[in-house]
Amino acid sequence: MSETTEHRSNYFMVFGILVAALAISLALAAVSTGPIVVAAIFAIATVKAYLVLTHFIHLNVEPRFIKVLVIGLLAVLTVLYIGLVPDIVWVFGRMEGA
Amino acid sequence: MLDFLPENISSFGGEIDGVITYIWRIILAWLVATEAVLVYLLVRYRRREGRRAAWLPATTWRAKAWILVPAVFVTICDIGIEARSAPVWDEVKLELPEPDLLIRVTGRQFVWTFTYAGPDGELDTADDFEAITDLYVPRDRVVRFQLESADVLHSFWVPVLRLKQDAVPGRSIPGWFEATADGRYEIACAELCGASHTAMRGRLTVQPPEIFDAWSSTMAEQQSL
Amino acid sequence: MSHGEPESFVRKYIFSVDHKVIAKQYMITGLFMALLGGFLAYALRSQLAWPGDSIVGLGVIAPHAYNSVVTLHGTIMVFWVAMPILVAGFGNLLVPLMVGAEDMAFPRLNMLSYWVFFLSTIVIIASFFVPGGAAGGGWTAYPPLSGTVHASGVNWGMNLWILAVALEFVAFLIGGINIITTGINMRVPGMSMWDLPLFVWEELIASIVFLLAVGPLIAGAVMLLLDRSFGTGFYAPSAGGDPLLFQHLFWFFGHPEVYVLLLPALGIMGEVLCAFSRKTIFGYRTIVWSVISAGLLSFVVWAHHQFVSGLDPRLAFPFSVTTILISVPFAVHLFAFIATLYKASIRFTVAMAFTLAMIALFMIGGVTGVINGSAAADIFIHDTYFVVAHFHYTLVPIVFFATFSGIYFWYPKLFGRLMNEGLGWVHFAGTFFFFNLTFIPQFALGLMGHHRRIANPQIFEFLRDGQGLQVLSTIGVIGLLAAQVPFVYNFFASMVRGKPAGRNPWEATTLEWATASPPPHGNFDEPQTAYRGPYVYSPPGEGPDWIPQFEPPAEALEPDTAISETAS
Amino acid sequence: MTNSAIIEQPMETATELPNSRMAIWWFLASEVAIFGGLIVAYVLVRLHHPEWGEYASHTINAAGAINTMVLLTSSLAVVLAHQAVEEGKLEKASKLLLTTVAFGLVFLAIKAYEYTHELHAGFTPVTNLFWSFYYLMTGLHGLHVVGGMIAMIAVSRSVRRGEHSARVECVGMYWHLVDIVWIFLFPLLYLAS
Ligand code: HEA
Ligand code: HEA
Ligand code: CUA
Ligand SMILES: [Cu+2]
Repeated sequence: MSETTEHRSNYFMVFGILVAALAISLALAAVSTGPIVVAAIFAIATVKAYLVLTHFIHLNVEPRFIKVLVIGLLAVLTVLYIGLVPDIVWVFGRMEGA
Repeated sequence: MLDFLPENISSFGGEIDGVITYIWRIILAWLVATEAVLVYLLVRYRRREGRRAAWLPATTWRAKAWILVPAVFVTICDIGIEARSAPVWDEVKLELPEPDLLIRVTGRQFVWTFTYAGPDGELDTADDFEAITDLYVPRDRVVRFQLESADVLHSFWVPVLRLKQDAVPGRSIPGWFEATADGRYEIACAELCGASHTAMRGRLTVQPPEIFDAWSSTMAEQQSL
Repeated sequence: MSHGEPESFVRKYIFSVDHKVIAKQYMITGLFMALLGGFLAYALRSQLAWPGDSIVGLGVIAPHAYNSVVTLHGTIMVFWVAMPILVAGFGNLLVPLMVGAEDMAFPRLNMLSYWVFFLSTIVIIASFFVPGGAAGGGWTAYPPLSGTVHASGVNWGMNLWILAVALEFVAFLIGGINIITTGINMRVPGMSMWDLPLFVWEELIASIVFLLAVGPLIAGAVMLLLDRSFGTGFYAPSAGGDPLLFQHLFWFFGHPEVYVLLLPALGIMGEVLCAFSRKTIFGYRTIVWSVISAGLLSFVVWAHHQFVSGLDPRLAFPFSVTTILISVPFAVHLFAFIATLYKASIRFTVAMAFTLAMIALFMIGGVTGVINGSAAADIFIHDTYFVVAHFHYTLVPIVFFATFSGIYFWYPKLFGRLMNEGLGWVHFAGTFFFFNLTFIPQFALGLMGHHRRIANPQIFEFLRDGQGLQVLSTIGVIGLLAAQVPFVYNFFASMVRGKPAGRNPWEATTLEWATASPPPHGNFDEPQTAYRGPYVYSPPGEGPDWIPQFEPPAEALEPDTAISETAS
Repeated sequence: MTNSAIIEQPMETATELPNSRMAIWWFLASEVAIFGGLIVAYVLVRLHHPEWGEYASHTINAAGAINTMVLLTSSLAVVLAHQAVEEGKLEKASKLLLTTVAFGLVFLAIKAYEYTHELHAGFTPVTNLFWSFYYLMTGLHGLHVVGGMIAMIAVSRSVRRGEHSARVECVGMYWHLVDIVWIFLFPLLYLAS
């Protein structure tokens, strides 16, 4: 516990960044809906999630195996995604209208 | 054991049987060897008065080699198996040859319907004709099929052709075969599709091309009336 | 956590928070469901051998009823027998004892987990009796057949099936988190991760794999339920959905799931093997790493169940490669077990016999998996009885042989007594013989092209020659059921008549043998410490042929008995 | 540290982590697997249906944006509650938790407004697959919000009594995860149109 206290982040600063990031993505969305903007919006969302994860859920002070767990989990979901792209997005033998 | 395989009448069936035989031999060799070692150790090292077991925690690589070296051989066998089988998959499912005949195979609870492209060689035109349950094909000709389903999943299963492919609603899955022997054979549905899944049976009739052509023109005429 | 014995009957035996009581609850529920699953197996086998005849104990099975029988047989055996006995039952009994904890990390959550599971059991049994009959879409529940009422005619049976499976998942998620936390966090002083008994390792990895794999299927099952009940179209092509999506989500869970069952079984075998060969495990760290890599690999092989399902044919190659490569970690694992027997001093007990038979038989299941794993061969093999034989040669050794081994071995820790060895040998001989009689013929049937889930093979000409094999297989299952009679008797009778066991009847080394049989509430008389690795059998030099993990080092210099390298 | 007597000392464990935090991590992992599976499914099906951009333009961006803000702020409140516990200010922690619950209520109110609006406009869960996913994902997320609120009310009461103060961190971690899920749902369902 004491360790957590020592490593405590400046929550208000993190919060400020999060709000700023939200503002940026809203501004971007208002400007355009092109693929680059969408990609940027998701990049920002990822950064936000990362900030919440490290500073609010305190991943930054957890032992290594918790970090391994988080990375492993994301890897598993990525594998699921990649494995499904050919079948669900491209669809082999797709019929009209499906 | 492999004698149980049914007769093969397709051009690629021999390849598939070949893959099965090849893998079968490798795994049988490993199986027999491993089981033999197991049984030997059991008999050899059964409990005897005054004999103490050895201390072999295998903490060194030298000791671990006893299991890791065989594992390397397993890996080599694995690579061999995949190298033997991948090209066959490509031949059967990936590289479709130019067709002589085009058919749409439709599965629906609980019948197989076969739509022939007719003289113009194209589906969904006026000269298409249909056959229900009975599939007629010419011998030694490349038959291309488009596999579709009207309701749930089915699986087009022709043991003698070594052919199996699921029919998925919303998709039209291409495939092919070439039958090499005349005769009457069975078609089954290998994917659970409801109450009468068992009874979803079809027939495959392979004929000499001349007879097939005659049959096909009669059908085309009859159904276009 | 209170340390005193709970007083009332209800707190002690029904709503107990004691991990040992919960373990027994899981096991006995599981064994009861095994009787049900076994009865369904007998019913479907009788139908296959003598189609249309009235089946003793059930009557005539209509074709759609056959589908329900197969579906419920598979579902019950996997989710209500294998999971509760192997993962939850043995996990609950052994993980706290082996790490020297006084209970699970969260005893009340543990109780909750069992009761959620119990509820799911009631739901699945109830699903037999609703109008329209029980679910008949196979244990894989592929839509659209399972996604609409009109496709199968089954209405509430299928809804209850989904509900029951979902409840079951929740129960095992809670239980799994508990087991993981206990195994990692509650280790006694002196016990590093590399001093954990193999069973704890395998149980941990199994729980982690389950936890990571099941999420997408839970999402998928909710979507399936919505499709059924509200007419959404997640899996309906006409609405833009995709039936293959469910298959992927199912097998993304389904394949790791089979290893979730396998790993605890291998763990049980590891313990039994060392204790009765009086020899330390061969290559402890190598085994742990092989299990970890198998766990990782299990996430990238799932589509081998879908080679001919309409999968993009280009995907067959990568999935076929990973599938075949997964034979390597399991080869390492099994070879290490076999190497453990080298220069051993083997005591043949019933528990040991089941473990050895499990090694021998699982190998058959494993290598035939490699034939299925070749995409080209699978075009013919898929959905035939060859696959059925493959997975019964893996699952039955796991679910019955390893379980029996574990029950004969840890019976003292369950009930304080020993089971009768004579009856045990009868049980073993019968199970071994009739198991092979049941499933060897199915390999042959599969090669003939006999496809799965058909109620009457005789309507196919190409299967008529196989009728003799069908009958043989059915005689096998009748024998198999009969062979369980001595076990059931032995199991219950030994509770009162068995020889009192004492703390450590097998002269074994891990921490569960440090305490009384059965262990009291709170497990250990005094706090334990681990002084060495888990399998110090026959250490170099003279002296007794085992030094338990919990025994303080003697004055004299102890021989060097590290079983896992300190640096690796 | 001040008041450290009131702070619960977690049980000794073999790792640095107390049991509760360890278990919450694994619980969060299983939640991520469920939401992750759902999101993966949605993204794949959506990529297959480019026309869904049009449907997504009917979701109310402003409401989604405000709700993002609401959840972010509530996350701050929880993390401050945890900080207050560490400093021994239990009363403050309890109040901050209730503040979070209030934010949760605001979130649900806005969500309810959105739902009614959309249902009136004729977008029901069975209108098309986009809306099925929309209602499923936001609905599941909403249930998590409700669950978190109930847990937080319970914890805020026990903290005030000086019991189970370690649980503040646990509900906090859970609440942040609910926040993270929303951080992704917002662009997925609202912005990317
Ligand atoms: C616990 C159960 C369990 C286990 C452990 C396994 C293990 C394996 N399984 Fe099996 N499997 C199932 C349960 C299991 N399976 C079930 C239930 C189904 C059917 C589901 C359904 O459709 O209803 C199924 C179906 C199934 C299929 C799909 C078949 C089809 O439907 O067409 C495939 C295909 O690849 C497969 C492969 C494998 C492989 C490669 C392994 C490997 O892990 C095996 C590894 C082990 C060894 C290989 C043995 C040890 C090694 C040696 C002795 C060395 C020598 C070996 C070589 C040189 C190769 N399994
Ligand atoms: C753990 C999994 C498991 C187990 C153990 C079994 C065990 C058996 N199974 Fe099954 N089976 C499946 C999982 C399992 N099965 C699955 C997943 C399917 C696919 C379903 C589908 O297609 O959807 C399947 C399908 C399946 C089929 C294919 C049906 C078809 O496709 O048409 C057949 C056919 O022969 C079969 C037979 C048997 C037999 C004879 C046994 C025998 O081994 C059974 C023996 C059982 C006993 C002998 C009971 C023992 C009882 C006790 C030990 C209790 C003791 C009690 C107390 C002490 C209180 N099974
Ligand atoms: Cu169609 Cu089975
Ligand atoms: Cu598999």
